Amino acid sequence: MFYREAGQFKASYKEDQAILPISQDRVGLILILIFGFFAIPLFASDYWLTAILIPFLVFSLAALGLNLLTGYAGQLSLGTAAFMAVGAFAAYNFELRVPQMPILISFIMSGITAAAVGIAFGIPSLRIRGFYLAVATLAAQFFIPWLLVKVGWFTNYSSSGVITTQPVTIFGFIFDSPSRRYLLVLSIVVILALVAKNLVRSNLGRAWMAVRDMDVAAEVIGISIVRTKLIAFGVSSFYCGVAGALYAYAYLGSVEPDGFNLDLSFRILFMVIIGGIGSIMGSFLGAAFITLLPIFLDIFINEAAAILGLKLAAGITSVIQLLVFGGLIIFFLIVEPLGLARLWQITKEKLRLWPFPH
Amino acid sequence: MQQDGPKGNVLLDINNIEVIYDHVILVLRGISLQLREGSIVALLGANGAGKTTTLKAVSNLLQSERGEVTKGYIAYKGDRIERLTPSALVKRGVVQVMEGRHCFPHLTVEENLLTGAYTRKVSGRVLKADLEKVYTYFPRLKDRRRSQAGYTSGGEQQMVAIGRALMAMPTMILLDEPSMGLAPQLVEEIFEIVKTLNQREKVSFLLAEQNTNVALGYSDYGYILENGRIVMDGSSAVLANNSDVKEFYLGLSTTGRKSYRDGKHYRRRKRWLA
Amino acid sequence: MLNPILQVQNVSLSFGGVNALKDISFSAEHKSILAIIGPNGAGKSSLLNVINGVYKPQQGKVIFKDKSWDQVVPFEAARSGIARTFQNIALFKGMSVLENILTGRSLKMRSGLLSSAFYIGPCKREEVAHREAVEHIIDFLQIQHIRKTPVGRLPYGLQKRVELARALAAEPDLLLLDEPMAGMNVEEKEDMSRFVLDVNEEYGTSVILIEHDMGVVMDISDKIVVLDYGKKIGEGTPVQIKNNQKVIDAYLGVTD
Amino acid sequence: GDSPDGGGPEAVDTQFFGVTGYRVGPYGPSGAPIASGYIDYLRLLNERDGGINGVPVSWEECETEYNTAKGLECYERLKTRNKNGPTAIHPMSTGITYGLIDKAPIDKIPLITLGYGRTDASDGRVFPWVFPLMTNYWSQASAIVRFIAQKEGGLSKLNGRKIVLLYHDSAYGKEPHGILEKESENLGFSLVKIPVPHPGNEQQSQWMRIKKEQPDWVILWGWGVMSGTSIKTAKKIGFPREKMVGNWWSGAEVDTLAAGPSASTGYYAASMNLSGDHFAVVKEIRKYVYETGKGDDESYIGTVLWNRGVVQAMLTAEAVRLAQTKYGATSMTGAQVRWGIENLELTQSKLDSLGFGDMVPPIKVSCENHEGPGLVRFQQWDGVKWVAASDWIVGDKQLVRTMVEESAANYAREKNLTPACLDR
Amino acid sequence: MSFFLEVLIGGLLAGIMYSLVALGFVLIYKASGVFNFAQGAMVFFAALTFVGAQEKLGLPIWAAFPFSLALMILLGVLTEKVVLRPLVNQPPISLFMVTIGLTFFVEGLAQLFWGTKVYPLELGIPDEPIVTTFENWGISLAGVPIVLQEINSFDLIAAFVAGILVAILAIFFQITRVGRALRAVADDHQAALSVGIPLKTIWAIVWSVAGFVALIAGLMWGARNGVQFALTFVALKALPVLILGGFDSVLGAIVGGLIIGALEKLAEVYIGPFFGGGIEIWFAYVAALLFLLIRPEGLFGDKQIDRV
Ligand SMILES: Nc1ncnc2c1ncn2[C@@H]1O[C@H](COP(=O)(O)OP(=O)(O)OP(=O)(O)O)[C@@H](O)[C@H]1O
Ligand SMILES: Nc1ncnc2c1ncn2[C@@H]1O[C@H](COP(=O)(O)OP(=O)(O)OP(=O)(O)O)[C@@H](O)[C@H]1O
Ligand SMILES: [Mg+2]
Ligand SMILES: [Mg+2]
Repeated sequence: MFYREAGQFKASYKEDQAILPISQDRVGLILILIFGFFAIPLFASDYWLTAILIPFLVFSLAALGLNLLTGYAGQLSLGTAAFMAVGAFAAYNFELRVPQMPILISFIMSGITAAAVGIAFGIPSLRIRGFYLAVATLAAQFFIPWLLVKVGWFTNYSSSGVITTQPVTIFGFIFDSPSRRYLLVLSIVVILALVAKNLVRSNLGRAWMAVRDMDVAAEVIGISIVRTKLIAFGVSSFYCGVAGALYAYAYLGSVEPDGFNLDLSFRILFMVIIGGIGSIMGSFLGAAFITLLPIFLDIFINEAAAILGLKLAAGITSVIQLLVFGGLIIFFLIVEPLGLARLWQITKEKLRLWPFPH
Repeated sequence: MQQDGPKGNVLLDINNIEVIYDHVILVLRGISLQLREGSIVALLGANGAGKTTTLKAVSNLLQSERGEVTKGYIAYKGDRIERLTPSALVKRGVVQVMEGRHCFPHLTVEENLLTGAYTRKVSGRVLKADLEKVYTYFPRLKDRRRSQAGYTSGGEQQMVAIGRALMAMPTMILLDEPSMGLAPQLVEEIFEIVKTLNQREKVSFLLAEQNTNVALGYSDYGYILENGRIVMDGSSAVLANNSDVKEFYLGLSTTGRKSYRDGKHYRRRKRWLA
Repeated sequence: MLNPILQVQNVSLSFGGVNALKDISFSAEHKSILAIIGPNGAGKSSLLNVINGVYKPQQGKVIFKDKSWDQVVPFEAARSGIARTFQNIALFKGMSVLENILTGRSLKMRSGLLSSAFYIGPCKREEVAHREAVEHIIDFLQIQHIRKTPVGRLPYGLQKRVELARALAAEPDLLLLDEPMAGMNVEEKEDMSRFVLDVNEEYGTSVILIEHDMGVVMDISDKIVVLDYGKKIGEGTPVQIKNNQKVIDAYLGVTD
Repeated sequence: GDSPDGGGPEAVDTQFFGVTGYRVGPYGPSGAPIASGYIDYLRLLNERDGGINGVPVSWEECETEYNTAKGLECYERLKTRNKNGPTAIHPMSTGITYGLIDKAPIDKIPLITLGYGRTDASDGRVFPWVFPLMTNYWSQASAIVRFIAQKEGGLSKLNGRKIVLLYHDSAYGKEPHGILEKESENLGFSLVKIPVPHPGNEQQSQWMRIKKEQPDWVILWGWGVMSGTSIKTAKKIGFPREKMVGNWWSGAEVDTLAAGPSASTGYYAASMNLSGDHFAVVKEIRKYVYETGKGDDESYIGTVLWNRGVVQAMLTAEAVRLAQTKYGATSMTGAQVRWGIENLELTQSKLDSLGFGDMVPPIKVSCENHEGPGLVRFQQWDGVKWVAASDWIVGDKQLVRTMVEESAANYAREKNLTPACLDR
Repeated sequence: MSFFLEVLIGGLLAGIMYSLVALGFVLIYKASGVFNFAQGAMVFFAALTFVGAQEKLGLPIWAAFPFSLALMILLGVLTEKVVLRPLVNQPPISLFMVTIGLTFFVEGLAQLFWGTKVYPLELGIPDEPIVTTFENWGISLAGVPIVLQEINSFDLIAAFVAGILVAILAIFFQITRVGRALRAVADDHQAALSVGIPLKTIWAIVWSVAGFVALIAGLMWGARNGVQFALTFVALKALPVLILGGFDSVLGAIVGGLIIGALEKLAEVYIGPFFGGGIEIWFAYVAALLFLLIRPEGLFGDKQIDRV
């Protein structure tokens, strides 16, 4: 009853093609943004900002990037972390080696560098498909960190291979406190999410989906497969690159090549799939789920054990956490193979009908 | 709903079923139909009327499409079957030929046919004989027996799908649009096969078909679906003479068959139910 | 007198041991409807695939709008004005009807990465303009009610119609239709025939169509090419074909 | 982790220890005994002494899975837990250490990194909040060379020898490169560096190369599954285990057991602490903690890594005790604990009274020297357990110190810091 | 020259160890079209159960094997019941993801049952070089007898086991009725259902067999690495083998293993030093990738069919 679009008429195609044609959604989004930009920095604790919200946003961005590639263009990639590494180390080196380099430009350049690398590693996708491609992208996942460790120049010859990021200053304003860094990340993520939404509703996005759903038909329609796939790799890697730079600059403060390992790639893939493949919002839902759940479980299991008076053997909490985490992934996929975003959509469809069953 | 012909017992009894996909999409809104042993029943109706869904509800392939029967029941030989797995149904002799040529692309034509006999535990010799029988129905398949089914032509795939079902030696076949994509000669042949099986081996058929003309020609009884409901049923001969059926499904007006060139630009959309 | 819009010259195609096409030649006139018929596995779909470059013939060439090619990729065929539908529906399953049809217009869209990214100026105008064009097609094919439905959920017949819409969206000079009316009842076939005829008459689009329903073929086509086992066994007007003994033997059987 | 035996942190004034560690995942086998040892010692303090100078000890464990991001989350979480914060953090991973180096001064939480982390943090003037106590990677590498020299019969005997460094191909594995190269120049042995790609569960080609090189010694700089596999593969191709020296992350029971107890017989490894359960403190832990059913896992007791965990806890606790002498016998803040660590001095008699005996060497920390003694001891696997195989060995202190200062100065320059001692 | 041969043979034998793991992947891919990410976790689970049963339950070694096998079968059956059944006919990516969830679950379960320690695993197969010369077999190169220390009894047994497994599985898939049904399932779940192939039973069987293969691989690898969590990493060694050989080819698993093993070792020994070594970590992947550019379905994999 509450979620009805009845009575909302579109007088022009322009309106109908707006990002959120339904007014309830629009209002909801605006509320969320207001909350994110104003309420959170005021009220959230440092713990929430640094340990939860900033990583959540950074991972959302990476998941968004992967979702463009995997969810929209249909190219399964397991190399996300490697492209993030490229972004992080590119930003570091731009800041280090180009005098007076504005940090925002460094971030953009890190994205562009990652895009270039992404396109190079995307070339095999012109011939290889599906799981074969997924495994082949592991070549990037292993090669890039190896290269970063091997070539000292990338880490400015740091003996441990760890780089410590330069302070983030924009127009003399230093982003040093958690809330400032949070706002910086939030702004970048919001802008890039908007861009992503625009891309996927444009001709390019449709070309991606066409290639994903049936590449022969797409080609027959006149879509250049080569161009479409490579742009997908480029754009996706751009997002991952910027996410990598933010991961280093706004989240951890120091990173090493080995930190961008296969585990990270997989975490981001989980986010995409749990959240909803081929959905912008899904990337955020997935990132929230995968970032928050382990923390929640960690705390919850301990508390629950304390309340029940159980004395859990040390380390058992982590094992239980692993079990529950795996179990929940399975559960959600069984309930809705298309992810949380789809679940949300179905809920909306039900709300629309509510209180009538059909 | 009683059938006219005095043929055999009720083999399949679908009683007032409702089908919902994805928990929200209501597709069948109370369908009841009956099929007597040894008869051929045709399901007719426009695109999206719910023919395929009805067949899948019987064969229980619905489950794998996130659809479910939420009301009513389906009985086969007197036993409820909504909860049985498709393979249990095949063992009981109910086989569906799916719409749209679902063959196994990486298996050869012959392997495809052999999978049809999966549930039968018979000797190689018997299988061989059965294969030969299918090949005599579809000589074209014999030529292509060694090629992967994915590379065969649309019509050939359709033959594979039908041939595969025959290999199960079923007692009831749910045939979904068998004529689709087949050359006219072959359509006749397929329906001849249906008839032969029906008469000689007492196989019953539930037939979803767009080619109303042929379907009514070969079936004993027909149901017409619109929008998930049955709007008309009757013996095939009666239906074939119904003026509405004639107009909407047979393309015949009172003046006889008209040319496709003379179709109206914007048709009058008469429907029994909105 | 214009040259034929399409000429197929001595095309031969084989897969391993299977000769799908043997030395096929024919031509299609401007603004005509040409039907290709023949038994299953005769090579009809393969022929369409050769025309728009999905298959590369071992021999022979295709001349389209006076441009000859023997090596063409589908992408270029589309650019030069060929659109088609497929025998086994090849819609983009993850998209809505509207998006599918819009995809058909991608050749006509120009906006680049950056303007799309910010959805500004030209991109926005372009999207709206193309949407308008697509809505015309939607009206024309009477599929307004399913505009926003994901195509995967549509029944077979409607999917075929959407596929036609997608092909039309490209505003092609030559439309290739592979069994557009399979799985439809008479009423729907009438509609579909009407659409094909209207496209042909109103936009002057040439049509090549594969169809097994002889009623439709005989009624709407200007010329018929008959294939059997990869060979052309007949060509001519419907009347000629109806009376061609070879064709009757191989395909039609006894006519009603 | 389990709630502190000394009552809830809010109820009584307690010294709260934030414990980060890793017990699951690929490195869990190494992390679990350390964390257990750490907590077992804290338990001992409560059970035996009622805390530190009467201030009960409490703690919370947070699982990092050896993952930097999770480690930071743990740090942030533990930071908020008690009015004084987590006393001192042992990040237990180099990656996490780096992530915390900039945060620790702001939050005023000391970091203690025994045998990992930033080697140049040994210069406390640049890194006032970081303590690579006992010894660091470079001291260790240099000591390994000296140990080999002992076995060969003197430093001069190294001339003309060939040593292979088989290392985990990561930043960690590259740590000893610089110093070993210098040592090879100084001492005249040839050094062949052979990397093992992560995770190192298959080393056929590396050992082929070793076989071809025919080295006199192999230094194993391994981590996780790599160490055991190295030993196993050495056996497989017939390289004598008596000519292999592991570093202290390849020298625990987990490594020799993974290779198989008999396959590892004869293998040497460095350590900053001895193994064994004959130390008085270990006996007390058995008595006060395990016999009352409060212990973690009896099978860890006396192992190399469990003992290391005990040592870590002891060092932290002693720093608190020392700080209390200056600031009063209540719970200490991070800054106060920092002072305690920086001025820590554990003489042999002090160690004896604590029940540690020669498990660790005497320690003296200062502002300039956050490392302490820089001593390394070598143990050999006898087929069942580790046994001491050398005295405490010191490497080329001069060389290490120069390198440390150089590197620290670089860091200070990069970060615009003026090296200085706090609290002076 | 002799060194080259040693490296080559060492590589081939190492490759067989990869094949053992790859086989598990192939099995499940062939039977459901799913890339089973949990295979590595299953290897870990199996090996850990084997040693855990001895350590914690005190079972003798001969009883530990059937015990572990029984547990693996149980795991397979439960996987089918709980995880796969509701996901029939879903896109491969969803199934792939669910196996990732399964990975966590199985890893957690293994550690919950048996703890997180490292256990040695001694199978009683000597793992030492068999010093032998080609000359003993009448082979020498240009008069120089070649010492082949690389041949190792353990490796030989591993090769033997792998050979037998491959032979049995290859015959099973190509010839038997069930094998054919499995391939049908991989092609089209729904069509397979429609012809009466009982997906439930089939999947339960296949996952059990995959569990068996995981047990064998786990024992072999566990004997080399010790039984510990890191066993899950062996999956990463198997993936290049898998794509080179073809996801759905049993034969490909073994041939791919041999090729990857040999290439990887030769590259590390002969090319590695020019790049500072350690190229093994990506070399196999890059080699497989380059090969895929020529044959996108791998050596023996089925071509993807897209006809329009
Ligand atoms: N998997 C599905 N999910 C959601 N809706 C579905 C699904 N399958 C079918 N439908 C819907 O169910 C309705 C009936 O479809 P069905 O395929 O049964 O029709 P049909 O009579 O067989 O049509 P056709 O003649 O085109 O094959 C259609 O409106 C269709 O959109
Ligand atoms: N890619 C291919 N590989 C191998 N054989 C092929 C391929 N494409 C078509 N063929 C074979 O070529 C022959 C002609 O196929 P085609 O699809 O052109 O037939 P068709 O005339 O369209 O038949 P239908 O009416 O059944 O669709 C068939 O025997 C088919 O098996
Ligand atoms: Mg249907
Ligand atoms: Mg065809």
